[in-house]
Amino acid sequence: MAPGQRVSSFNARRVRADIPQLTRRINGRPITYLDSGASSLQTHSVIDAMSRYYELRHANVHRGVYQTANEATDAYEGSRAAVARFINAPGEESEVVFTKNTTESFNLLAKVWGATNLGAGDVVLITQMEHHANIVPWFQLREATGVEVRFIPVGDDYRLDLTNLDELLRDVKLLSITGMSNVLGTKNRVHDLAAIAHSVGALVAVDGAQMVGHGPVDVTALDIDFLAFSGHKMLGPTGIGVLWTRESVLDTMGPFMGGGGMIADVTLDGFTPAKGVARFEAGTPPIAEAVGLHAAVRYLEGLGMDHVAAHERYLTEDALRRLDLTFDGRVRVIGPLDVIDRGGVISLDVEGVHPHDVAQVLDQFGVCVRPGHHCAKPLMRRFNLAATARASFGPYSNTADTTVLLEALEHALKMFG
Amino acid sequence: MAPGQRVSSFNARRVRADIPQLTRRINGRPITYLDSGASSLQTHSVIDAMSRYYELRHANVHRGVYQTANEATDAYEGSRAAVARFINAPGEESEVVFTKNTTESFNLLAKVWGATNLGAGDVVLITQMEHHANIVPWFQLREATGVEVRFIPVGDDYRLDLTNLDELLRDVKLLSITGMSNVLGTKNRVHDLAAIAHSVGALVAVDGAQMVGHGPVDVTALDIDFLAFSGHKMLGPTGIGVLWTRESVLDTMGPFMGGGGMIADVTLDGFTPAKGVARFEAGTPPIAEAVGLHAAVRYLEGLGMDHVAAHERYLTEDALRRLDLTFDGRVRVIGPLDVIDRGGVISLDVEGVHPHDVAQVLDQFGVCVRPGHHCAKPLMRRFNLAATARASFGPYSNTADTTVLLEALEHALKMFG
Amino acid sequence: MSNLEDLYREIILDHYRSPRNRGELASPPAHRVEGFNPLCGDEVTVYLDVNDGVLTDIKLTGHGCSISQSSSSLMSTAVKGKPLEDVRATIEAFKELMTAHETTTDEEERDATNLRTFGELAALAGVVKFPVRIKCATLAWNTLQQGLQELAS
Amino acid sequence: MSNLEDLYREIILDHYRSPRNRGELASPPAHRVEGFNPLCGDEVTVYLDVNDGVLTDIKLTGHGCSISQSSSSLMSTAVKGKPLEDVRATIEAFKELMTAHETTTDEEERDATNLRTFGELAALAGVVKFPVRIKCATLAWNTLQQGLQELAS
Ligand SMILES: Cc1ncc(COP(=O)(O)O)c(C=O)c1O
Ligand SMILES: Cc1ncc(COP(=O)(O)O)c(C=O)c1O
Repeated sequence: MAPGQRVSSFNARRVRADIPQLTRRINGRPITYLDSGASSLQTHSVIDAMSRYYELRHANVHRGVYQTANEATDAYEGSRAAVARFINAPGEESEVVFTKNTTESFNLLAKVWGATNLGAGDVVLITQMEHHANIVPWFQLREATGVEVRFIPVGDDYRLDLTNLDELLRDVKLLSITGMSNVLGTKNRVHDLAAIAHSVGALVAVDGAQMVGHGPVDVTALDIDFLAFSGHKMLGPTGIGVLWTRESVLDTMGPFMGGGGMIADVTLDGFTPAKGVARFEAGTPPIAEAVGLHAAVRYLEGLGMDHVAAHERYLTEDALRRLDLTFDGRVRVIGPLDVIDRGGVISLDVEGVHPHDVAQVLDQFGVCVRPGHHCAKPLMRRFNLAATARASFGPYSNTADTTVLLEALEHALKMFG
Repeated sequence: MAPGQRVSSFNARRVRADIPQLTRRINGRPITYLDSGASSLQTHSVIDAMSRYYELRHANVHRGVYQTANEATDAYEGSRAAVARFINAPGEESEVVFTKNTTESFNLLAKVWGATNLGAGDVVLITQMEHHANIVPWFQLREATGVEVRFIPVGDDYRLDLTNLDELLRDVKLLSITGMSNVLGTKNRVHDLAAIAHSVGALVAVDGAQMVGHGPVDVTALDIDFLAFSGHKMLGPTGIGVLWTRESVLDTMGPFMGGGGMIADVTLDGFTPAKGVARFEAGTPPIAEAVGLHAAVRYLEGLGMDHVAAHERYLTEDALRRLDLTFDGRVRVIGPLDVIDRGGVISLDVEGVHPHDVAQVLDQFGVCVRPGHHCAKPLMRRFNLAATARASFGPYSNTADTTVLLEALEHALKMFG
Repeated sequence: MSNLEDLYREIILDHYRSPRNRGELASPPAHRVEGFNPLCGDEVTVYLDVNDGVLTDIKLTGHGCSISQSSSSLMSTAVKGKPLEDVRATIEAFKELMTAHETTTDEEERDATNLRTFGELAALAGVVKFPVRIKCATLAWNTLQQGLQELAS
Repeated sequence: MSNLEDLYREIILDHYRSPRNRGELASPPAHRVEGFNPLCGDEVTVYLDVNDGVLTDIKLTGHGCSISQSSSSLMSTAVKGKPLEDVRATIEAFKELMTAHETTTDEEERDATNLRTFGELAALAGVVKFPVRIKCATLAWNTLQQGLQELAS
């Protein structure tokens, strides 16, 4: 293929032009945004969809009769349907609950499904590479019900150590694992693990925060039971998240928060919860946020999720190779070094330079990376690290981002060397 | 004063020009938005603040070192400080918890403060005019802990019937009342009731959803302990709400949802919650929404909340008078007929026309009113109503809105007469 | 106001003001079934007398908007005295009418077709243009359908 | 890169690379106090020997970024051997330095003043321009302050 020839409908340069923040300059340099793992940037189409919503058709949803109330309701429910299609939910929109973020999705799962279905003697099996969002709610449930929280260990190869899986699975009622580690970049084999968990009668929940928006996610093909993710990590807005659940499971779940919209009836004596997803959406929902999320889904579908995945895989492979070539071990990658079952999150340990200092020096080059424990303290302890400096890619990232990253890292090494 | 002379910095025409949705036409007529009780419209400044945030400085908050992460954090925390000033929180920003809406605020109150402090033998005293957001969480708490939920009745004058208040207050640990009914427009005497509740050792929570944004609200002067309200009812965006609590109370409260941001530490064995408001804000918070809410607060402060209150009082008085003059009893107001302790929410019972049909006919005139039970079913039952058609004002409303409302109501009466 | 008159046709207003077959039947022997729309609070109770595969009598009570009330009234006149098979077919056809999204562009032609198939019931065809009101129009029909299912099992 | 050099002055990097007074003191008799920054994971442990109102010895362990580590090292050299009154005054002055938001516009003049007051410690003055790093710079100081309070009570 001739250089510059387009291989697919995916054109990184065009994607960059769709992201207003990428025109920003930081400390005299163009921004090099490498913090998509924490939150992605938004496209013009996402931002404009929300503005137009507020400018033209904002109204509270449900029960309205007038035109803008209908339009707002259609927009909100239309987003739910689009999200359902995007993840190929078998029961379509009746399986998509809007929350405020991945964290709320896991709390809903633990505090409603967990509180009803799990008790002393039951086990929730998670992994040592989970984000706090998929740890703390289970610890809270343990306090309330005595359920056991068990961890699948992580090996020195930065992957799940499945040696004792059979034993670990004893009494497990729920396997709850991340699709991809937000520290290591490790992707877990969700489909295979789900099949094993199902074979012992456990349900399977997946933390999709780092999956959805970075590649195709098909809950039917994965054959899982719950999927949690956030709008703001997939080009969408803050303030909205998703909990997808099989309709057959959802129908057995009691209410979560109490209030308007989630009831069928309220008297002085008690209340009857509503049917369907409404039962979990008390109060005025994130309407404009759903509109923004719909625009993000539409944009990602336009790119093609296969193309996004291929693009990020290419960037990751390129970055891992150049980090190795350039620094010859002085910059250590905390995560797998190959791109099999690995995504575009690259945690760095820079010789002699604390991650905070790395991030500070990089900021001077306009490079945005995140230092810290990345809300995965058990994993950090596992590798004896207080923090890493993490660079992570989105659909709009390119190899020039990596070039600036390398230049800035060299400066950091020189400065502290 | 000469006609057209400005009495204050408040100029209704100028406010209207700041609201893009008011330029919209519905069914060939300019929109007549009378559903601010359900959700308010947004100003250009609010919409633009969020767009600019996404275009220029979106990043995840906290723990970031690079410039946009700092800017996003400053924007988020700056909003918290602005909200604290707006309601005159004695402990400033350390008392303002961002939630997703009023409903979540009440759930936090019930499921955290309530679950720790209330048990069998204790009483939560609410009123018969509460929104489901201030009823259902207490019913849920009753199921969990056996607390008693007691109602202050509503009299035929559409006001709280305080005849037996002393008796009702027996064993009360929390008085939780709405500042203003979203159905009747009745404003409760929060300060006086709070003083009485405090005198028997109870804390006081106030549903500010219909107060904040319609007039001055000063939690220090009111001498209350909790205040809940929503951004989307005060010119702000969807997806954000507030729970204000006294610092001395907040410090005694355990965590709510578990996840990132709300912890001090997490190990394989357990977690230590963070200190301060962070403890209640698990996961990525509504950042852009906080930016929008800040812009709304700034806008309202620019108008002057005294002026907003006076303006809405004037509109309400005018509407009540003209409804009476025009329809001579064929359109009944479900709520107080005077404007003492009464806000700009007017529920209508139109002779021979069901509220849904009222709303449908009004839609043809571009008039947006809400039919239904308004998430206050116990109150509706009290007055033997399945639904009302509710018109409600915001700072941008004017007497011309009422004129169109009357014209459309006449048409409805004729059509069904 | 052409839209509005599409919804509130004269026949609908007439059935709303003077509902047919309003009232109760002693149950038993009649079968009684309740329908409820939690979103808007509309309620309908249907009483059915079925003998030898024929819906010999039907009565309705309830409250709600003009669309839900006139639709129950229109329904009662359409199904009363009919063999159950016909009743079921009418229910299906009506629900179809309530989901048909503008397939024919020629409104007059469609109106004529509807009138042939549905008689007075065709007056409700305008409801499809007001999607939020469809659940009002179908409430009584779903309730009747449920009643027939209960009787069959 | 002027900004960055404002933060990472040569003295800071030097104290980061070769921290002074690093290590432990037997406790007791020394007083031991721990400081922790939950946001970034920086940790510091301060050991204090106080005799007759004088901070006769101080040692530190811990880990964290260059700012928190060099600040502890610089602190130790500034307070070691000083009467507690002077130590407390230095703590106050340093915390003041860390909150002073550009009052003097003349940077050179300010730098000169700082140098007179703070000696080597003045190297940390640049941190105020990086608000998120202030908590790194003050961690050891807050820990020392807490230790002195514990000793006093
Ligand atoms: C008095 C009152 N309380 C609570 C609420 C609930 O607010 P939200 O839906 O934003 O949670 C509303 C709004 O519907 C209200 O009017
Ligand atoms: C793997 C993973 N899970 C959960 C979360 C939590 O997402 P949110 O903060 O949107 O709730 C994140 C993001 O920080 C994540 O990376």
